[in-house]
Amino acid sequence: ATLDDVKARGNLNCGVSTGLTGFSAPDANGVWQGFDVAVCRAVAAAVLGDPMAVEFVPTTGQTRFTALASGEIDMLARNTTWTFSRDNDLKFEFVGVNYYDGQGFMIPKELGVSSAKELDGATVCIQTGTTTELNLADFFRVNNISYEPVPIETNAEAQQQYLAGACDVYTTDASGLAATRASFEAPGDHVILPEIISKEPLGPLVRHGDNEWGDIVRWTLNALIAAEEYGVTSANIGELASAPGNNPEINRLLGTEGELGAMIGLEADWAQKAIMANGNYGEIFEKNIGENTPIGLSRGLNAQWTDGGLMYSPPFR
Amino acid sequence: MTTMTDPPGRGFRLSQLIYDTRYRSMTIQVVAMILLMLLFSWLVSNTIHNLQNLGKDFDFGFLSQPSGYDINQRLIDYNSQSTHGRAALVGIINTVLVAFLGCALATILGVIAGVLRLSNNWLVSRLMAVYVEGFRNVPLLLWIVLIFALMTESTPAPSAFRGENPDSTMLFDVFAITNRGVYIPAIHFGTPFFDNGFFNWLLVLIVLGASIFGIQRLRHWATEKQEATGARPTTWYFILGLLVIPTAILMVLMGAFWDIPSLQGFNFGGGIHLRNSLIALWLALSLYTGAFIAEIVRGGILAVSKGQTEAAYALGLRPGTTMNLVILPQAMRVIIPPLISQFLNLTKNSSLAIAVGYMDVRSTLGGITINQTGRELEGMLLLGLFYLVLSLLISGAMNIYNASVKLKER
Amino acid sequence: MQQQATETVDRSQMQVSDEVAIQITKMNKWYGSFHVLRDIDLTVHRGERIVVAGPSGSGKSTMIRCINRLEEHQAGQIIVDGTELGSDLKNIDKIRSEVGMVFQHFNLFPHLTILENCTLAPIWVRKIPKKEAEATAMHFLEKVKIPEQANKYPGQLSGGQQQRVAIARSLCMKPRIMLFDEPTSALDPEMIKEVLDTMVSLAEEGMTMICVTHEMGFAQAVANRVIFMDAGQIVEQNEPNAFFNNPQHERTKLFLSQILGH
Amino acid sequence: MQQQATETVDRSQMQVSDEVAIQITKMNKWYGSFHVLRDIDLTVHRGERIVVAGPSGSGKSTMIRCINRLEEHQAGQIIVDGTELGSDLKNIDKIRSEVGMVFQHFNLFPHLTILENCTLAPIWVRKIPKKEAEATAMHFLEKVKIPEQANKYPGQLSGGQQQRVAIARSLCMKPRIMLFDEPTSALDPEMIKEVLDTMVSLAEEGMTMICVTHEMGFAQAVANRVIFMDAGQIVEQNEPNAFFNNPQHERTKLFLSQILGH
Amino acid sequence: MSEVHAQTVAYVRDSMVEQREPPLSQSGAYKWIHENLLSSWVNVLLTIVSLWVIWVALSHVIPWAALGIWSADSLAQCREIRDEIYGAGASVACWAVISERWNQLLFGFYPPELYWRPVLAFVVFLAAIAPVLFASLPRKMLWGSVVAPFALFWLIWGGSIWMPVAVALGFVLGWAVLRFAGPAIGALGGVVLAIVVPVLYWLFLAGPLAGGLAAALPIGLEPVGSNDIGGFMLATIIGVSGIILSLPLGIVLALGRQSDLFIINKCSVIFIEVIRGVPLIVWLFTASLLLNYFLPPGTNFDLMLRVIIMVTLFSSAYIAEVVRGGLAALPKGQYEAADALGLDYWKSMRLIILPQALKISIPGIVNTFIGLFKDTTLVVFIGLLDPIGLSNAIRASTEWNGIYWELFVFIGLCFFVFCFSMGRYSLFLEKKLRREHR
Ligand SMILES: Nc1ncnc2c1ncn2[C@@H]1O[C@H](COP(=O)(O)OP(=O)(O)OP(=O)(O)O)[C@@H](O)[C@H]1O
Ligand SMILES: Nc1ncnc2c1ncn2[C@@H]1O[C@H](COP(=O)(O)OP(=O)(O)OP(=O)(O)O)[C@@H](O)[C@H]1O
Ligand SMILES: [Mg+2]
Ligand SMILES: [Mg+2]
Repeated sequence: ATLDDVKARGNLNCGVSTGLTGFSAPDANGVWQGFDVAVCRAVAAAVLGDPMAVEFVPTTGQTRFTALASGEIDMLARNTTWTFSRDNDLKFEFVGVNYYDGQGFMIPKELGVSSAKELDGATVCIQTGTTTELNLADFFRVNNISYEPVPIETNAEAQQQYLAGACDVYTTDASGLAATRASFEAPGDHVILPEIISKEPLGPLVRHGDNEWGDIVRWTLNALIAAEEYGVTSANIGELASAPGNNPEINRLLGTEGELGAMIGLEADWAQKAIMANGNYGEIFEKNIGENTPIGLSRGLNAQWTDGGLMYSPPFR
Repeated sequence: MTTMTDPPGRGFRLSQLIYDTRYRSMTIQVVAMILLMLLFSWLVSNTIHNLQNLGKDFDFGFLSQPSGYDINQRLIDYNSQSTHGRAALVGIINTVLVAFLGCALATILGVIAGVLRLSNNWLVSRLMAVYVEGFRNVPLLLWIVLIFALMTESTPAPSAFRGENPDSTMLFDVFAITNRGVYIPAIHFGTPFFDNGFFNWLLVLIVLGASIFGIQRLRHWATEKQEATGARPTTWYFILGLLVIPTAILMVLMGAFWDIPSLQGFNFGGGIHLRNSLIALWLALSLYTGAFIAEIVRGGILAVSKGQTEAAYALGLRPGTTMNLVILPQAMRVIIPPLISQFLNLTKNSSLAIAVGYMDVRSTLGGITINQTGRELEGMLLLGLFYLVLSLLISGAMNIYNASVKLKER
Repeated sequence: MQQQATETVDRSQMQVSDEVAIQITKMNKWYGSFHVLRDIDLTVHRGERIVVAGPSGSGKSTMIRCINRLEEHQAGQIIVDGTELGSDLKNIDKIRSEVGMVFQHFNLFPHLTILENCTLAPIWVRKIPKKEAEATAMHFLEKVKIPEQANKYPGQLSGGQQQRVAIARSLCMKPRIMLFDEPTSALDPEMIKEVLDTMVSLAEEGMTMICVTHEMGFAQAVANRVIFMDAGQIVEQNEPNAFFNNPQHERTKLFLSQILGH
Repeated sequence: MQQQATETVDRSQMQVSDEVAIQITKMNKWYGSFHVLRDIDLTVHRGERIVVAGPSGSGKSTMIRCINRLEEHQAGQIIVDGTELGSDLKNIDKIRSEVGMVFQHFNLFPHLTILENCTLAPIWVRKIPKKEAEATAMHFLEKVKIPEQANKYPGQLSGGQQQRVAIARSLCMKPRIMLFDEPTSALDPEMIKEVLDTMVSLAEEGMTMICVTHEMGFAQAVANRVIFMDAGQIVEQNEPNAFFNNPQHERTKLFLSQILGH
Repeated sequence: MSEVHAQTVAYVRDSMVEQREPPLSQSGAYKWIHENLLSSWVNVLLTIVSLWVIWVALSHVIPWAALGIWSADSLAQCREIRDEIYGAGASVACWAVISERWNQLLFGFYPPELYWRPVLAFVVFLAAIAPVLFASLPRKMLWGSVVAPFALFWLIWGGSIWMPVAVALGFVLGWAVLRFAGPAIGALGGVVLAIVVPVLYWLFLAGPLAGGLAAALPIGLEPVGSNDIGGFMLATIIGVSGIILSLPLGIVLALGRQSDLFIINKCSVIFIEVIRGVPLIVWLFTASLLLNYFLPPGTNFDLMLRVIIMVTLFSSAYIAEVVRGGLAALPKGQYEAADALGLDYWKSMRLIILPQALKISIPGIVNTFIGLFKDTTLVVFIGLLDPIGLSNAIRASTEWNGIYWELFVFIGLCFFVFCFSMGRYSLFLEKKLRREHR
């Protein structure tokens, strides 16, 4: 089973994107950083007790599924949209959603476009190898307007093409648009159109058939989300863990009460370690892509359900 | 003839399988064959097993399912509701197109650079050396990306053509060079003979072909005249007339009119759009391969010994005539075989189209289709087969040519 | 050496006119800073047959290559048939089509048949109709005794045959002067004779010839002047008998003793 | 021709035994459909020195190459030293290591020193210890008078020296029969003598030799039989004096007149 | 008309003309310029055009590159500094990305404190390849070349020293079988046995042996995973191991293609043509997407290893053609002489033919290597972080998001320097070989 393999190996093989601003990228020291990376670290911390015991395997849009199917990686935490066919036809198991995204459009302000419906005849830069091009084709077909797709392999090229005016519009997931815009010299000259033409729930996935492992990854993600909900942060977790409080849910989450850890074959303090790795979901968000980072994404749909968002962890009991 | 080298009477011995030249080769081949078969069956059984484990099958049915994605550059009808098979076909045509254009331009560039590199102008020959070495020693992928970016950076966006006093204007009012590609006028027919546009163009092609045939006859006649009288009659205006007039008449009859590109909405509309991805890939492939061809051409010309030039000069032939009649025909024999293998390389390298988003067969069948359907095995197999067939066709042509120009020796 | 071949030459038939065919005055040439030809003075009259001899590297080839501008001279004057060789392209073309040249390594065009080799220049330079050019070519091929090879390619011929084709090719341009640069030195002994025979018959017809060669038998039999070069200059010249039997200059003596003692 | 070299040979020393070294019966060979060797019959006794002559293309080389199976014959029998040459690899190996061969173009191994050239086969085929092989090699190199070159590479030697090394290399395998295929025809005249001398001394020691050569002086002095081939068959054979002075067959006469008149 | 000797002026030179300097117009800068730049109007035109081209290129690139900013933490900071110094919007390079990330471009994520290992490995590699490339070095050094691959492997990936030693032992075993058992059972049998025994050893014995030794005597370096290897180091490793590993296979294929055994010949031809007929990128996708299908269920190894296997197969087809050229260039006499001395096929190949053929092939092999080295950039499409892949990853970091040309220029320059010098070397070698053959 995957869990045993990971334990025997002593590290987690986690597939990430070869580079997506805010989600996964190596820093100057070669340490991978980002929103997706944090999920991997949390799982590693939960399973092995060491958030650094992760071997990051960069994957492209083309190679990611094969890498997972062949067992080269234990889990894939790469902006991958959860779709019916990927779940069933490709035989994977999405364990949850760590970011609710949607495909949007970015366009220079000076073109004076305020709605995607006005894009008739526009040249659209898209990143290939994802669901993006399918959504785009559907959107324009349904609205019966024409467009000229310019497929681009990497974000860097797309950015360069867009800035040079080789395409009028750049479309990719809204988070990517925000990240791209943040890197412009004059971000204010570009607007992201209000239309979000697709649902892109991004989440980690594992192979079909190894449900124990799937559960571990699923509940690690849930633990991060729940921790935010309960106000467990990396700052107060030590305190909360050493002295069990009066919130039984927190106690169960942190392993001070109940046997949840044993049920998924981990130590009792697995969630505690997972949260300590990078903080809770909110902290991870703020640190990597939140409003105080250059990328500056607002929580939006990714806020806790209590705040009107969609982040909702099933109960720990 | 009978083999009598073995003494009769002694029967077959097992050791002969190894020590007798007649059986030995059989033994080795049979063993090799068996090993090979074993290897193959091992691979195949592994594949079957693995497919089973993954719950997949081996099925080309996906080719007839709708693809769901759009392709910007297509020479045949296609939309996102067409099948994956059709998408593959669009890709194949695009691959062939860029390979063909690339081979043509690379040859031209290579010949020019190769000849100029031998120029006695120091500056020019140095410059060509820089070109050749620069392109040969940097990965093609980098060049493709760089040229693509350079083209977008150095040409104006369509928006620059807009407004009262636009930053850019169209070349001769008919060509628009933008960072999305080059827009050139197209010809449309107002009173076409056939409803299907294809047949109209076919008709034009036929007439054009007939004109070219006429020109061939004319030139043949001129050659005969030259052989008879020594002087070659001036024929270029006949040739020009023959080339232009019949086609022009046909076009007028069909009510041909220019469709000149003009700014419409976000983009230029009308005319023919040569996309930047095509141009960049085309240029990069041509420049890169051209650098190799330049070396081949240079080598070919150098291989024709200096004595040949001198002999031609001594006979009073002018340098131009010498080049055409003496040097090039000989250099050709040296140049063509490696040239063809460069064509092969270019064709294979066109699979890097992915870097600029040119939708060749690697990007459609081998890219998006595989990605959307998860049919890696089938897709890669088809892709490999396509390239293999293309390569074999090209190298087959090379062998025929080689055989036909072989120098007669004693 | 092939003296037997040339013994039959009837020298009295070979006439020399007063007309000057080539006039070289104070010609100098450098390769870089190396002074290859130094103050060459030479007058060749129409009908003269001149043999140039000299040690290797003495500049013999360079000198005759200057005469049809395969090499450029840097100082002095070369007048061929009344036309001065300068940088004027027209003059160069004119002279080249009047001066035939035969090389050591034949330099036939391997991609053309023998006949095409011979008709190429007449057709393209002299603008002669093909039929006519072919007739001329066949005439000269017969003269060099290989008409039957006309449709073969050079690669299919022996060295001697190739050299004879090279001579025929030059003759097809109806040159008034022929230059030979060691025409026999790349040939096997049996083949030398056939080429020399051809050259002798040319001489008998009164062709003006300058011939760089080491075939002293040929020189004695055919030449009416032998020029000896060394270190880029003409050291001695004389009519053959005097030259061979009574050399004056030290270097000539040394050279002859080596060549003949061989 | 190098007759002076071979005049000193003392023919009485060269003994011919009754033992048969090579027995060729009705041997035939085709290249494709071209019949190169036709019904060759030849018996060579131990100690015999046979010279094979004949016009170019007559199949001389092919015949001796058949003897150590560099070419395969298609019909007939070749028995060398009692072993029949067939498709049995062991026999082929056995015969090859007993028959030495010297080629026209030496075919020394340019990447090995002279000594290594000589020790290679003894070490790898005969499995002789390296020391011993080197001693033998030096012995034979001394015999061919170039021991001082042992550590040079073939490229550094003259043609004659190279050919002598090639002979020494063959001898190091202690062959009982030596085949020579025009060993001197790629050499300059000065070098021919030194190689012939080596061969003569070999002959004096009683080596069985078959030698394709045009050196008639050598044939006259050393051979005890001359075989004349034409068009793939043995046309005439005789002892040298009779062969040269009194050829019987028309072709032989023609051939000898060409060769000797040369 | 006059008689033969009428004009013959007998002439003897009394004083020899001394060597003179050429006239001024014929030497020096004037002549050089005249001849090389202005000899005809076409030439003048060409000169002007060339000067214009050079001017256009340099006037854009030089200021951009030379004024570039070398120290900054991020693109934004770079832009601030630029605005300060040159005013807003000036076009200057931001080389800071190189000065901050050059080590990643060269070594990938290899731990910086261990950089000495790849560097040392590179030096060892140069030392090992030197005796192969430069014939003047003592032949004894070739033994070093034989051992080097194992040392290189150990240096780069680290881990226990006993693993490479155990693997190397397999080769020794094969050699020993060939040497000692070969004579007893015949050449062919020897060869077969020399292949079978080591393979069995590697399959069943090598692992436990290495494990045992490691337990008994733990010597080792800190292991570094393939995932940490990237940048030019990755390109070099793939290129070098591709070429070196493909040599044996390439030689076998070349021999196969020369063989007159029908099946073997045809198999080699088919293999070579199929490999060469399909683009490398397709093979790389095969390595990354399909190789797992072909191997027994559950086998799973490193993508880098898979790529090396694929690249090895790929380059073996090209090497085979190069070696075939070398084999064909050998005069037939060498084969015949070896036969005549009684050497069997394998011995004559090993001792006579291959040493010479390979020597002739070295320039071709070097050229193949250059091509392969350039082609390693394609691994970016399957997610390996080669220099180009790393440049994408660097751009994905928030600091450097948006930077473009500088990374490409740096990578291009590195490739150029490397490939150009290799190319010069192979040219030098070709010339030398041609000289030696004259
Ligand atoms: N292209 C060249 N560049 C420099 N030096 C040259 C060139 N061609 C010839 N030389 C030198 O000029 C000198 C004269 O050469 P030339 O070929 O005229 O001699 P030659 O008398 O014809 O000798 P040979 O009998 O060997 O043909 C020689 O020293 C030669 O090395
Ligand atoms: N490999 C081959 N394939 C076809 N024909 C061949 C081959 N080798 C030789 N021949 C032909 O076989 C005939 C005999 O050749 P061989 O070399 O034995 O002649 P030779 O008597 O040794 O001539 P030479 O004196 O020129 O060496 C010749 O006609 C030759 O063209
Ligand atoms: Mg000369
Ligand atoms: Mg022969």
